[in-house]
Parts: sequence; C-alpha cells; structure tokens
Amino acid sequence: MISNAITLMIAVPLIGAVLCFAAKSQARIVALIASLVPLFISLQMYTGFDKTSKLMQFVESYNWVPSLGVKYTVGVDGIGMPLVLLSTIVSVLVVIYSWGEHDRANQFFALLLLNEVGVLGVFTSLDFFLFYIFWEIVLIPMFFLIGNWGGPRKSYAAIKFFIYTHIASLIMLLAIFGLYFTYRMPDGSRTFDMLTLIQATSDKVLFPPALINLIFAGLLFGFLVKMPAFPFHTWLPDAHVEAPTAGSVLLAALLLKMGGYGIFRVILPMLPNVDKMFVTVIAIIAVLSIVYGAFLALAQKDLKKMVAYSSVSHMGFVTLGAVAFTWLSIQGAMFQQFSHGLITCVLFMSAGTIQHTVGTRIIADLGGLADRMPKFAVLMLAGFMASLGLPGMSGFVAEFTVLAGSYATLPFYTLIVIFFSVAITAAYHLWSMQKVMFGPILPKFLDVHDAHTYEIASMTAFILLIILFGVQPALITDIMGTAAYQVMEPVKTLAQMGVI
Amino acid sequence: MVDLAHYAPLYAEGLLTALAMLILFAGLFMKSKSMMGYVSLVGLALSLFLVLTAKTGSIFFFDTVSVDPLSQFFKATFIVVSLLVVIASLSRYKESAGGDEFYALLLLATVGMMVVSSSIDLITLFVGFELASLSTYALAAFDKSRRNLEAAMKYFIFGSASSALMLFGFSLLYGMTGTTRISEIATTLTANLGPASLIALIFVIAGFAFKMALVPFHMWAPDTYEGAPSLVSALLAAGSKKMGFAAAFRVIFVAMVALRVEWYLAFAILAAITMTLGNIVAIWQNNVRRIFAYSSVAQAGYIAIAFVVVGAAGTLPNSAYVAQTGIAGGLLLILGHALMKTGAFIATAVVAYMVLREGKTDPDDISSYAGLSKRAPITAFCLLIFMFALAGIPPTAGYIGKFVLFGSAINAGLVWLAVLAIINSAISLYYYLRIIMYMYLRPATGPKIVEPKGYVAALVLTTIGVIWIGVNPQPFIDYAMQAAAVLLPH
Amino acid sequence: MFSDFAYLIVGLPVLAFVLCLFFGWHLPRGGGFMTVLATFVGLIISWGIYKEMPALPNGILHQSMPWFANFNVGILVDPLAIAMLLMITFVVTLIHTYANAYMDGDPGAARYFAEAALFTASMLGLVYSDNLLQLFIFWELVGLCSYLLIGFWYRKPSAAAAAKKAFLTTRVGDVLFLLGIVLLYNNMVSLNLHLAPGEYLLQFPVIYKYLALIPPTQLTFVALCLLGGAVGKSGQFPLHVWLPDAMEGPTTVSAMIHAATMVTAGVYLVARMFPLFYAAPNALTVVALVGAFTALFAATMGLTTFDIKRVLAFSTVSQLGFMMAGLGVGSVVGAASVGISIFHLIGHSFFKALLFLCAGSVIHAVGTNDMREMGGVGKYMKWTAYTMLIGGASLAGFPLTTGFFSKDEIIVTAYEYGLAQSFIPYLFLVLAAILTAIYTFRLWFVAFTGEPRSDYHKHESPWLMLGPLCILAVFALGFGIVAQGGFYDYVGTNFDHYGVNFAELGVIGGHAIEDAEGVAAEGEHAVAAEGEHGAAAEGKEGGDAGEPWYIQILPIIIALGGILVAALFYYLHKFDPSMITSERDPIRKLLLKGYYQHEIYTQWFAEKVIYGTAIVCNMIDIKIVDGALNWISEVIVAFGGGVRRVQTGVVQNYITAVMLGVVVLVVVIEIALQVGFV
Amino acid sequence: MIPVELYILLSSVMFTLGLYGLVTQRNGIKLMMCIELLLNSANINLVAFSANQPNANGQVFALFSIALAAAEAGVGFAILISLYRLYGTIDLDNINALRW
Repeated sequence: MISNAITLMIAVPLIGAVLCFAAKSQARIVALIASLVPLFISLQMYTGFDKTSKLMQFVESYNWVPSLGVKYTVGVDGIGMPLVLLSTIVSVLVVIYSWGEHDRANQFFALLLLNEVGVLGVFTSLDFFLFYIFWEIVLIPMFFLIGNWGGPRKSYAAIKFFIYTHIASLIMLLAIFGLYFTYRMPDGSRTFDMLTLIQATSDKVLFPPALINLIFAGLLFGFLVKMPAFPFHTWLPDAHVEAPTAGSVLLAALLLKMGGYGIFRVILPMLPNVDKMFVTVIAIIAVLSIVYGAFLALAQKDLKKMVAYSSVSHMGFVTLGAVAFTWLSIQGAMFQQFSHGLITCVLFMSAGTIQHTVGTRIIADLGGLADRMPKFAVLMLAGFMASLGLPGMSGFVAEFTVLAGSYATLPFYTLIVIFFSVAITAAYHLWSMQKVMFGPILPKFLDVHDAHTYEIASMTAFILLIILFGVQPALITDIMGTAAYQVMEPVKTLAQMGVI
Repeated sequence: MVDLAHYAPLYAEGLLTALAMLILFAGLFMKSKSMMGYVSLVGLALSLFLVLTAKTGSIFFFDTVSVDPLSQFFKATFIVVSLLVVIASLSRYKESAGGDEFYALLLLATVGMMVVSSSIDLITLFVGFELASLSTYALAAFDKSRRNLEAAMKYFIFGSASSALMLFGFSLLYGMTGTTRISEIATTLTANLGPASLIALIFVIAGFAFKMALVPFHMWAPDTYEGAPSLVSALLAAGSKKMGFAAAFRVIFVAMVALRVEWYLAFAILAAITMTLGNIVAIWQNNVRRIFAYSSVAQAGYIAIAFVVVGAAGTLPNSAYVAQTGIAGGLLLILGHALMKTGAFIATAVVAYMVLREGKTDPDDISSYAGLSKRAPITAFCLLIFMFALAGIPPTAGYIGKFVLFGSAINAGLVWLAVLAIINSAISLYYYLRIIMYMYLRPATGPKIVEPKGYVAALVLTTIGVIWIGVNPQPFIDYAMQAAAVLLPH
Repeated sequence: MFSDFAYLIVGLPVLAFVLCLFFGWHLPRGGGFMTVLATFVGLIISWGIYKEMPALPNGILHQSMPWFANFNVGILVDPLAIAMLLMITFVVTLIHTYANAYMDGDPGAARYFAEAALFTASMLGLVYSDNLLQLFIFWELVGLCSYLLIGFWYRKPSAAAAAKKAFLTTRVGDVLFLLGIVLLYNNMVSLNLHLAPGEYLLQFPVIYKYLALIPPTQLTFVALCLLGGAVGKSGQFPLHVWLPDAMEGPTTVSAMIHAATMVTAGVYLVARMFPLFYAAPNALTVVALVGAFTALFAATMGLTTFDIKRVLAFSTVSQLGFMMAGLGVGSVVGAASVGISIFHLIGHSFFKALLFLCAGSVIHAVGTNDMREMGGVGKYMKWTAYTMLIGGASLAGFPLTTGFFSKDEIIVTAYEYGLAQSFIPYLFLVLAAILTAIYTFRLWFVAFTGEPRSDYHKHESPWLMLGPLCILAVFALGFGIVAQGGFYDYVGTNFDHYGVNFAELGVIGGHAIEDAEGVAAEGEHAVAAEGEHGAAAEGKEGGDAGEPWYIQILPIIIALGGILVAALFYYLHKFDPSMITSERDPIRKLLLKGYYQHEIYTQWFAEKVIYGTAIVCNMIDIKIVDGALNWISEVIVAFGGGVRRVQTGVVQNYITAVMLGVVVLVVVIEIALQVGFV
Repeated sequence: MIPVELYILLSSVMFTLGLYGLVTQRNGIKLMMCIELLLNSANINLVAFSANQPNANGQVFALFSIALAAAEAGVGFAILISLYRLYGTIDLDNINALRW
C-alpha cells in the first residue's frame, strides 16, 4: 500500500498541470499520464479499503496553522471513497475524450488536471480550512474552461457561474466560522477539524437552537447551490450550455457532486440537532428539483440544456434520499451521486459530439443521425436509457433504492416523485432521442461522419462502467452501506428525531 | 554625548533619512541616476533587516516614540512596499532627470510613515503624518503631466484640508486632556467626557479616514490613483493608505478607548458604506487604475471592520481574544492588500509602458489589457494572481486576511457586517473577473513585448509574497497577533 | 443435472446477443442461427428441469444469491414458471427460425437477431426471477427490447414514433408497478420479520409466506399498482394504445411481442402474484372487469380495420382481456383460475404466433398489409392459407381446437363468477367471443378467398418459413385436447408448493362471504395441498357441477355462429356490410377512429397537458427564478451608476462631501446615543 | 485674563470661515489661504489651551504645525505654479479631467 496515498493522488495532477503548461505540443500525453496515476492510486486505495470500518482511512495529518487550529488532514471513509474513485475515473476518460483538442491544448489539459486536484481535495480533506480552499480552487479552472473554450455567451456564463457559486461558498464559510468560534477543544484551543466540529453540534448548551439553525442554514445553502437544487439552479444551464464539452462533463460529473458530498459529510450528521422544520424544507426542495427539473428538461429546445436540466432532476434524488434518512435511502442517494457522475458524462459527451460533428445542438434541426453515426447512436441510446433509469444500468439501482428507502419516512414526497418524474423523464429522453437520431436522415447531414475513435472509446468505457455498476452495484454499495450506518449513528430514523 | 547603541531600534529610520539626504546631495554632481536606485534599494533592504531584527519594547525621545511589534509590523509593510516600488522604478526612472528626487522623496515618505507607525505622541504622529503627506504630494506630481498635476492638486488640497481637520481635532483633545501623550489621553479622557469629545473624535477620524480613503473621505483617491504616476499610486494605495490605519489604530483604540461606543458606531457606518460604495462604483469604471482605486476604497472598508470588531468586543466575555483577532485580521489584510495593490499598480505601469511605446494614449483603459496574457505573459499572470487575491480566493494573502477578519466579525456577533462584507466581495468579483476576462479571454491587440526587468522582478517578488502568505500564514498570523496585543489594555 | 444450468436459459441468449451485435455483421443471415440455437438449447434445458422438478425439494427449483443492500438475485422455477419457460423457448425458437428466412437480406439482420436474442433473454429472465425487483428489471428490459425492435426500421418516422409510444405507454404502467414494489417492500419492512439466511423481503416465497400479515387496505393498493403494471404491458384498457402501433416492426417481432413474450408478461405477473390479489379485497374484481371490458372493447375495434396485422393485434388485446378476466374471476375458484388463464395464454401463444407468421408470409408475398388489396391468396399459398385457417379456427374457438377449450373454460368460470358476484364479465366475454369469431374469419375470407384485388407476385414462401407454421399449426390444433385436464392441475396447484393457505387469504380478501362453497373447496384443498393431484381441479369440478347444459354448449354455438356470420358477409356475400352501417354511421366512425384514442392520448394529453406544463415551467424559470437574480444585479449596477456621479472632479465639492460626512456622522451618532441604540 | 471660551469662539469662527472658503472659492491661491486659516485656528486652540496647562506641549505642537504649514504652502505653491504653466489658469473648477 502506498503511504501518503491521498497527498500523492492530489499532488500528481498538480505537478502534471504545471508540466502541461510547459509541454506545448505533448500536453495531452502529460495530462493522460498525470491523470492515470491518481486513477491507479485510487484503485489501490479501493482494494485496500476496509469496507466494514466506519473510521477514516488513509488518514494523513500535519499541523499547518497551529495558532488557528488549522491542520492539513486528509482521509477517506465510505462517503469519500466512491467519489474519489469517480473523480479519478472521470478525469482520465475526459482527457481521452478531449484528445482532439488543439486550441491552446496545453492550457486546456492543465485546467482539466487542476480541476481534478480541486475535486479530489474536496472529497478527501477533513479540515474545514483545507476543505474550503479546495472548494474555491475548483472554481478557477472551470471559470477558464468556460470562458476560454466556451460558446457565444461564455463571458456571461463564466462570470455568473463564478459569482453565484462564490456567494454560496462564502456563506458556507461564515457558517463554518460559526462552528469554529463556538466550539473549543477540551484544552481550550480551537480547531477546524470537520469531524470534531460536526460532532460537537450535538451539544445543546454550546449550540443553542437559534445558533445551530443559523449555521445549518448557511451550510445547507452552500451545498444546495452546488448541487444545484431548485431554486438555486439557474447558474447551471447557462454554465453548461456555454461550457466546452469537457467542461460540462467535469461540471456535471464532479462539481455537482461536491454539493452532495457536503450534504452527506456535514448536513446529515447535523440534521438530528437542528429544527425539524428543515427536513420538510429540504424534502420539498428535493421533490421540486426532481419534478420541476424534469418538466424543464422536457421544454428545452437545446439538447445540451435538456441534459443540464436532467442533472438538476437527478441530483434531486440525492437530496431526497439523504433527507429521508433511512439506511437504504442514504445508501441510494450516495449511489445516485456515483451513478449520475458516470451517466451524465455520456449525456454531455453525446451533446458535445453532436455539436462538433453536426454543428448544431438544437433538437428541432437534427434528425436521422443514426443513419450516419451508428456507433455513436448506440452509445448515445445506451446513455439515455441509463439516464431514464433503465434497469441493468446504475441509474435504476440508485433511483429505486432512493425511492424504496424514502417511502418509509417521506411517503407523500416519494409518491409525488414516482408519479410525476419517472414517466416524464422517460418522455424527454425518448422524444429527443427519436428526433435527433431516428427518422429519415436530413439531406444536409448526408456527409456527416461517425464520432472520432477517442470519443467512442471514452463513451464506451463509461457505458461499460454504467452497466458494470448496474449489474453489480455491491462493488460500491457495500462501502456506502457502512457509510450510511455511520451517518445515522447519532440517531437512527426521522421518527426518533420526532419529525414523523 | 548620546549613546548610539541605545537608539539601535531606530537605526532603520536614521539610515533611510540619511540616505535620502545623501541621494539629494549626490544628485547635484552625479549624472547616472540609476545608481541612486540601487543605493536606495540596498538601503531599504538593510533597513528592512534592521526593522525585523530590532529589539522591541523600548520607548525613546521623552516617550514620544515607541518600538513595539505593532510599529515594526507596519514599518516592515511600508519598507516592503517602498522596496518593491524602487525595484520597479529601476526601469522607470533610469536616466530621466530628477530620478534622484524621486528616490529621495520616496525614502522620506517611507520614513514619515515609519515615524507615524511608532509614534505614541500626537505631535510626533502629526509630524510624521505631514512628512509622509508632503513627500507624496510632490511625488504625485512627479512626471508633471496634466493628469499628474491635477491628481496632485486634488490630493494636496484635500489632504491638507483633512490634516487641518485632524489637527483641530487634536487641539480639542489636548484642550480636554491637557496632554498629547496617547497613553495619558486614554487615562484622562475617561474622566471627563464632554460633548466636544464627539466633535474631536469625528475630526480625528476624518483626518485619518482621508488617508484610509473611507467614504466619504475617499473622493481624492480615485482621481489621484488614476492621475498620479503608476508607481506613486502604488505607494499611495499600498503605503500611505496604511499609514492612516497605523495612526488610527493607536489613537482610536488606545487614546479614545473611553469613546468606544461612539467610534464603534462611526466605523460601523463608515465600513458598511465604504465597502458597498467602493464596489458598486468600481463596476462602472473602464479605467483600470480607477478600478483599482475603488477596489482599494472597498478594501479599506473591509479593513475598517477591525475597528467595528474591537468596538463590539468591548462588552463580550472574551473581549480580549475577539479584539485581538479583529486587529490581527485587519493587520493581515493590510499587509496582504499592500502587496496586492503594489503589484497591481506596477502591472498597470507595465501596460502603460507597453501601450505608450506604440504611441497610443490613455494606457489605463481596460481595452489596453485585451490579450495581455499573450503580449506580456508574466505581467498578466501576476496580475491574475493579484486579482484573485483581491477577490479573496484561496490560497492567497487576500484570502487569509479576509478569513481572519470576517471570522473575527462573526466571533464578535457582527453577522450583518460579515454578510454585507461577503456580498460585497462577491460583487467585487465582477470587476476583477472582468479584468481577467480582458487579459485572458480577449484576442491580443498587438505584438508580444519584452517586459522591463525591474517591473518583472517586482511583480514576481510580489506574487511570491502573496502566495507565500496564503500557503504558509502561520508566522504572519503570529506576528499580527503580537502586534495586535500591543493595542489591548494590559 | 439440468437444474444446475438453469442460468444458461438466460445466459445463452445474452451470449447470442453479444455475439450477434459484434460479429453478426460478418455472418450469413446476421448470425441468426446463434439466436435460434441459444433459444433451442434453452428449450432443452427447460424440458430437463421440468423432468427433474418433482425430485427437487418441495417440487420447485430455487437458487438465490445476495445482490446489493438487502436485495438478491435468484432463479425460481415452479410449475407456473416452467410452463411459461417451455412455451416461450418453444414458440420463440420457431419464430427465430422463421425470422432467419424472413429477415434474410435485410442490412440490419445482425442487429435484429441481437435485439431479438436480448428480447428472449429478458422475457425468460422475467419468467423465472425469484423476486419482484429482479422481475421488474427484466420487465423493463423487455420494454427496452420492444422499443428497439418496434423501431427496428428506425428510418421510418412512423416506426420511431411507434417505438416511443410503446415504451412510454408501458412506462406509465411501470410507474405503478414500481410504486407497487416500493409499497410492498416498505410493508414487508414494517413487519420487522426475522428472515432466515438466504431469505429476502422481495422474494416470492417470502411474500407468499408473510402475505397474510400485511393490512388488507395496503394489500389492495399493492395489488392495484401491480395490476397497473400488468395493464401497461399486456395492453389492457386504457393502456392498450401502443399494441396496434407496435405493428411497425417486422412481422416476426409482432409475433414475438404478441404471442410468446412481451404481452404475456402482464398476465404472468398477475398470475405470479395471484395469492396477493386473492387476499386483497376487490383487487380481483377490478382485474375481472378490466379484462372483460378490454376483451369486448378490442374485439369491436378488430371488426373494422383492414390492416391484416392490426386485426390480429386487436385480437391479441382482446384475448389478453380473456386471460385477465380468467384470473379475475379466480375469486370464486381460487388458484384454479391461474391454471385456466395460463392455459389460455399458452394456447393463445401457439395460434397467435401461427397467425402472425402466416400474415407475415402473406405480406412477404403480397407486399402490403391491407387485406383489401389481397384476396384469393389461398389459391397461390396453400400451406399458408390452411395453417392460417387452423390458427383462425383456434382463435375463434372452433370446437376441439386449443382455443376452444381454453376460452370455454374461462367463459364457464366467468359464469360461476356471475352466480357468485356479477354477470358483467360473463356478458362481456360472451359478446367478445362472438365478435372474435366474426372478425377472425372476416380476415381469412377477405384475404384468402375470392379474386385477387391487386397484382402481387404469387408464390409460396420458402420452407424455412412454412416449417414453423406447420409445427405451430399442429400445436394450435392439438395442444388443447392433449394438455387440458393435466395442465389445470399442474399449474393450478402451483402455490401449494409454497404452502399458501387460500382459505385464510380468502377470508382477508373477503371472498368467504360471497362464495362459501368456493372457500370450502379452498379449505379442503388447502388441507390436501400436499396431495399430488391438486384440489383446484376439485374446486373447478365442484363449480362445473352446478351449470346447466346450455351454459356448457354456449361457447360452441358462439364460435360456429360467429363463423357463419362472417361467411355470410365475406365469403358467400349474402349481405354487405353497408347494409348495416353507412359511411356516416357514428358508431362505425367511432370504431374506425379507434374510439378517438389518438386524439385523446397523444394530441390532448401528451401534447397539450404535459408539454404545456413543461412550457409553463420553462417560462417560470426564465422569468421568475432566474429573472429575480438578473433584476437584483441590475438594481445594484444602476445604483452604482447613480452614485458615481457624485465624483464631479471638482475638488471643492469633495471638501463639501467631507463636511457633510462629518456633520452626518456627528448627528447620527448623537441620535443613536440619545435613542440608546447601543 | 481672557477666558478660554473666547479663544475657542475665535478659532471656531476662523475654522468655519476657512471651510466656507474651501467650499466656495475657485481660485487655487484662495483655497491655500483657507487651508492656512484652518491650520491657524487649530494653532490658536493649542496655544490657548496650553495657557492653563502645566506643560507647554500645546505651544510646542503649535510651533511644529506652523513649520509644517509653511512646508505645506511651499509644496502647494509648487504644484499650483506648474499647474498654471500647463493650464494657464488656477481656476480649479476647470481642472476636472479626472472624475466619475
């Protein structure tokens, strides 16, 4: 087992990014190597991971700013491990997918790597100070990806994305201060250690209801915006529509997951200690995100925008499963994070490939592409099927688990979701699929060629993973199951919290 | 016969003063002015060393001058700023006539600031204040272009008016307390609180606020920063602005501790207005130096939170700790902002150099920054870092400063102020990002240039500093905490 | 020995799927033989298992392993399942064989056989899943494959649309199915059972075992939700609209979907969950009514269309209605109804497959679906004609054919049901039966007799196609007589292997009151459950005893009468349809328009209601949710624009500002102090 | 012995005059004079206050400020002269290129 695995995993892409800037022409190769190394490390970690332990693993901790109680502490548990795995996988495949990027390639790939650094940092850091730093660092590469390689309204989208999410993180930061200044270690010193602080919130004397609710709301806001959940989702469509394909993929597959991660890592353990009203609020937000997002997707004319809204809808399942707070639902929500991370990649890659092979993403202008791009059509179809929750693919497992788990505690909301989202989701996927791929090929597309090999390769890899985890979810749900127990340790169910 | 060793802690000031005189004198005969630059460079470096190694905790000159962590912290900041400016000006004032005056004035201004930062008597404080002001008035007009002169004129009128206000305030204070020693004022003022005390307080605040550029005492700043030579703007924004804080910290916190509630209110209002107004007006600017000017107004607003925190801390159980973190946060942001703004203005100097070589006018217009990442990569990258730092993106000096400061605000229960502050830093993102957009996302409008070495050196040093504070804040935080402790009642 | 290879029944077709998908392009006929082979081996294995089953612990084959969380995957082969397995593997093998000829030369043959193989695999998997979740998974995969196969000629817009319609409509049903599973799961959880290792909440044996503990109302909800799923898949009213459109696919696909695989899934689900339905009050009634109504409703539509395949499609819907009704009326005869219904299902699969394949071979020759352009085909395609005749007879319930026995059984049971509860289902079924006879033979007469109404190249289909036809014809004819009695016992006693106590369930379901004798029968039957010859038969015979002779022979009359009518109209041309109905006849219009389903479902519901809502949401999102943000930012910017004007550039004004600042500060602070703000 | 209040009165009057001038006058020289008024009002205060104080700090302060005022005037006039060279006027209302 590698020592300092996590630090290494974060450091390698960072160095890789610098090298990429230097390596003018060979940047993509550097990038590939620099993203493969973390993948191997994370696989190593996965194999070495003790699936039954609720403790942090691979922990590294060094003093950083003693006078503020800031430590460099990293480690993974059942909550972080799957996402680390996801991040490394996605990063590699995205690099492969963008193999054909020649416009300032060195900067492009460097930014991809920087993004990986930030995301991995968020998923592994156990110190709020460190956590926040990575949380913010992630914005920068994405800002440049959108702003530099983006579409016509890239400036607007990039700035909106940056400012909107930055406000959210700052409010989160204030909430973190609330925790930090209220709690003192037994020896009187202060700490930014996440686990300690979160645990401390159960102290009713130290954290009177008014205070803890305020703090909780702040943190929640920070995470919900990243998720993104209704009504804080409006930065997402703009960012996605303008971003380059690789950017959208990373955005949807990894950045959104940061919000979910925050929910599991911070929000859920605090949930028992805060006002019960929050559960209702979050549940409503979740349901709205799912249903409203699905309807929005149905209304879109732009394929990519449709996919973007579909992520809003799917991430709603994460929120729902999380707040339902049963062992099964939490597990499902975690798995939804993982599976959506894989599926959405295929979706955005499809939209991207269509964009730069055909030249438009407007669904109405497309038609009969399957005729000219059969391989691609199969992959896209597979991706869409996965996204509409076809069994045998990871999406179904996740959503079924969430629903089955949530019904126990939030029957009403679950019913709404089942009734209004499942069919609608199928509707917009199939409708766009039929319009874009099937039917007679439009004359203007007669000379369209099939997608590039590297695009096909990376999409195929994703599909295979989706099927793998759809058929054998236990590979990852075992870990999540333990994590779910660990999250629920303070209190077992909402009923015991007096919510229902 | 005075024992020189006894004055060891003040060698830095002495050295710089002497150097200034020497340069002026030498300027009469020597033709090569760049020589002067290197001399003052060495002198500053040396004095920086002296400051950092000076033995603190001693008082001089009939206890009017104190050498303590606080003063050393400020002195170090000022010297660093001047150092960077000098390095940059090595490429600017190479052979131009009057280079020697430039360096001399620069050094004198530095000395003035240093005196202010360590004076514990209103008289020395005022003298130092004026020394710095007068030298910077002259510097602002240095290139004698129309813009320079207008800037200098406004700066001068405004400045002398406000220092007159301050003096009037001092006189009232003296009248009420019968002393000019800050510590004594503190003890006496608690005794008799007259209605005049409020007037005095506000006048004093007005005087300092002019240097700190708090709204509505900021109005000279945008014009002057825009009009004055870039390097001087750097000195003003980064150096003399901080001198205002140095003076205000001592006078407000120590001398006027009895008027805590009053200045708590005053600064709460000032801070709120300042940060908001600075930011929303900056959004409208197209002149980059004016953007920086307003941004530094906004930053002054953030730093002013330190006063509010200390004011609010008075009643809290752990008031000492809260106040200390508050001041420390202020100090860290002062240090950080000094670096960032110096860098930013030096960068504008590079752009000006670049544009003027092409014979174009109006070098500071944001359109000149289009595609800077290709025309002057190093400058662009450094400016990028400064922008993110000013916006408070980790891991940079700007972030650490805001982190501690806003944290202390929360700690003092000033949630409304903290929220306002973060909303403001979100707004400020807009114009910082706008500059970045121009530098990195717009096509270049001209060929790649060779960036002057002096500028590059200064920029790179500054960048390293900004990042270093962000990555390894520990020593700086400790230093700031010690410095803050000086101001707290023992 | 065969039991150990049960997984191959699904495994081999999956393998075939992969092989065809990747290598089929290079093989003759798209590698169709692999698909055939895979299915055929499946048939052999199933047969082997069938032989071994009695030897196995309580007569069923059950293998299971954990999957994830607290769900499992497993194989459960009991009489019900094995019957289905044999039927499917058998029929599908024939269909695939036929397809080898039918799809020959189609560029997409490989894709066809790949998808067909997957289709088969999913259906087989569905049948022998040992838990509800796994069943649902294969259920959805079946849906996917139908989507792919119906849309096989995806360049045809109509095909693409039909595929989408099929998927979406069944999806609506699946929503309910999913909900049913979620409900059932949570009910099982809330029982806090202490499960033995290897037992899982959604396993059928476990469900059967603890059924009685679940509150009846919940049971009803679950049952109805599951029924919803069944309605969607089996094309029952009101979710039947996709079935006729499903004709867009190749005929062999229609044959698979309609005869052996997809549509039977719904019926199978209800049969599989029969104890639950039985225990749930009123659930079975709904099943009966839905089934009966659909049977009649579809039959009426079958009367009017001229598309040969659509006629068959409607007949399928109608026959599925019979099966559903057969299950529904089970409230009086208990588990025996499963036997009855499944018997009809299997018989139907034979003759319906036969009919479709014949139609296919006709279309293959004639090149059109419209029977008005055919006519006299019989002269040129003897084999096709006669096999089709057999199929038609069986469908119409001509005495001694398979269809006769099965349908008769259902109708008779419906009569008993009538005695016990209501005669509505009986009525509907009888009418439906008459219509069935009529439209079936209308089809045959119009297409195969008389003079050609268009010039088509008149040749018989190749033997590769005729072979399957003949085999199926034999079964369509003979299966009934041979299998009948034994089959009822065999499948009807299916649940005894799990020791399901129908008496107890009947009490929960509230059948006791209505039909004492039935429950009595169930009672003793439950006692004698372990007996080899199931008591369901007794129950049935007990029922039969009470019936007057005219009920017994009614079906015969119906069949013959219907055929006669059809003959009068379309063969002997004694009458003309126009004599009864005119162009302007509203009823005729209604029938031709298919009850305006398209207008209601697609144009109104889908396009107006759903899409309209979406548009509204989009408006809200742009105008309000995002609009608010933009508004705020605009306000801020505008404010800044106003404020900056203060900076006039005249230094005196600056000084003024300072003065004002000082004054304002003093005043404000003074006031604040007076007010006692701090 | 004149009571200190009168001095304060005088200084306040001077101060106010000075401010008034600063706000209203346009000519650079006049502005300088107003500033001098301000400074001197402060000086009067200092001296007056120090009259009835044990220490002479006030007077010392006043001396310093006078000296500084002189220096200030020097710098000020320098600026105004070069201003005049460039603009040909010292009417400050017209010198407002830098604004907004």
